[in-house]
Amino acid sequence: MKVKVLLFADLREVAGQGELALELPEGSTVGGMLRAIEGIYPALAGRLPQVKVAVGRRLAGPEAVIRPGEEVALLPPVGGG
Amino acid sequence: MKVKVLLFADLREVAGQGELALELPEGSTVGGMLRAIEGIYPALAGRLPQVKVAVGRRLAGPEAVIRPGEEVALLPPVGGG
Amino acid sequence: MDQVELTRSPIDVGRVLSGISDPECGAQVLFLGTVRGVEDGERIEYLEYEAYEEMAREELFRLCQRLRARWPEIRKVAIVHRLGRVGVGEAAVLIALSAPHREGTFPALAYAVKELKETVPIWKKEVGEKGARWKPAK
Amino acid sequence: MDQVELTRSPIDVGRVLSGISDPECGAQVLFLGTVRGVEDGERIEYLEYEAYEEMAREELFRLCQRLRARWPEIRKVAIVHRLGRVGVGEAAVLIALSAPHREGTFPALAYAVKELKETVPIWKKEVGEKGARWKPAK
Repeated sequence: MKVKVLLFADLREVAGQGELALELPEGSTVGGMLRAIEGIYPALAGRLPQVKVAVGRRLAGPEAVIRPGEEVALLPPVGGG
Repeated sequence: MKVKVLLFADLREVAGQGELALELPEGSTVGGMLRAIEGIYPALAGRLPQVKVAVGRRLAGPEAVIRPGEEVALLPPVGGG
Repeated sequence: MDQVELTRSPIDVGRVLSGISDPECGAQVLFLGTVRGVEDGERIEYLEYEAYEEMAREELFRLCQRLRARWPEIRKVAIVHRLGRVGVGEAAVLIALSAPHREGTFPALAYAVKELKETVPIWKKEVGEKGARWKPAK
Repeated sequence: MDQVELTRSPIDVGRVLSGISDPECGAQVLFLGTVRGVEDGERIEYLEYEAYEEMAREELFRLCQRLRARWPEIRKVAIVHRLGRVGVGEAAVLIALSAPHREGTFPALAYAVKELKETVPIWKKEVGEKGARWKPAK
């Protein structure tokens, strides 16, 4: 399945783009997606341990399954205010 | 000595005036002044136990001595804000 | 820098906030006390504030000193209190302070409001549909 | 009633305060976070805020719900956050709330600011004389 992954802040700058277009097996988890990104985008790898993942605009743990069409985002440590 | 005593809020309304002009012996204390007021202005007497006294714009206890010319005020329970 | 004001005019919040701004301060907190339209089920018409003005100003400056003694990081403090008649919905008191960082500003603000109500010679007469009464701090 | 806003325009404090006023509320508290001109000795030029806007709005509304669950006496909440470039001295965030009485409003405000900084997907790039860096919440 195709998964669109939104990038923000330093991740966006490091990747040089605001989103990644991934092709993942159906039933992939958040953890599986992160391992895939690590392989495909080595520039992002070092930052992934600090990143939280939102699926459908909600934080999701590594075991969470990504359903087709869901909006996925990588969130570096936030700092509003 | 002559002592001018400022009144506020309900004390002012009950007394029908914003200040009392007292004649007190030199060396009078705050406590002595309150007893004098109790005698001269019976309408105020019931309220005096809740009143604080300021001498020279500072709170003063019953033993404090009032010096000639000092500004004295009776402060009912405050309620700003 | 402490700004203390007793006024018979409406409180201009924007002006007070500008007054406490400081290039080294990232945190401003503000308390605005307004007149409620109903108290214990009674419709209120207005409040009437009276002060022992000279002493009230001095007590407000002393309150600022106590604030700074407990929270030395505070840079600017402004306290404005209305006198005379204040209508429902209008602001009767404003306390604002600024500091480089926010830690400490919230308890400092809570302390300032409590101390103002309990120690400053200002009195409030509540005028409602059932009559008028002087209301001490709870 | 919760008002949540992400905006590229300067924050109008007066308008927000009007929005949280309520005839039953005697207490309004407000936090204004402004951009400091110096950080760790470095002169700052501006901050640049970026958000995952749709999620940030949803998180801000969830933050309002948590506030109301802990402090049910809160009547109105307003949270406004700037996006894009914000200059030194300008307000980057405003949080304001109203309640009938002041008790609870100070810790509620402190909680809201902390939660906003830690849970809402907004990022801040600090641009100073030594360069630019993304700054997570401390």
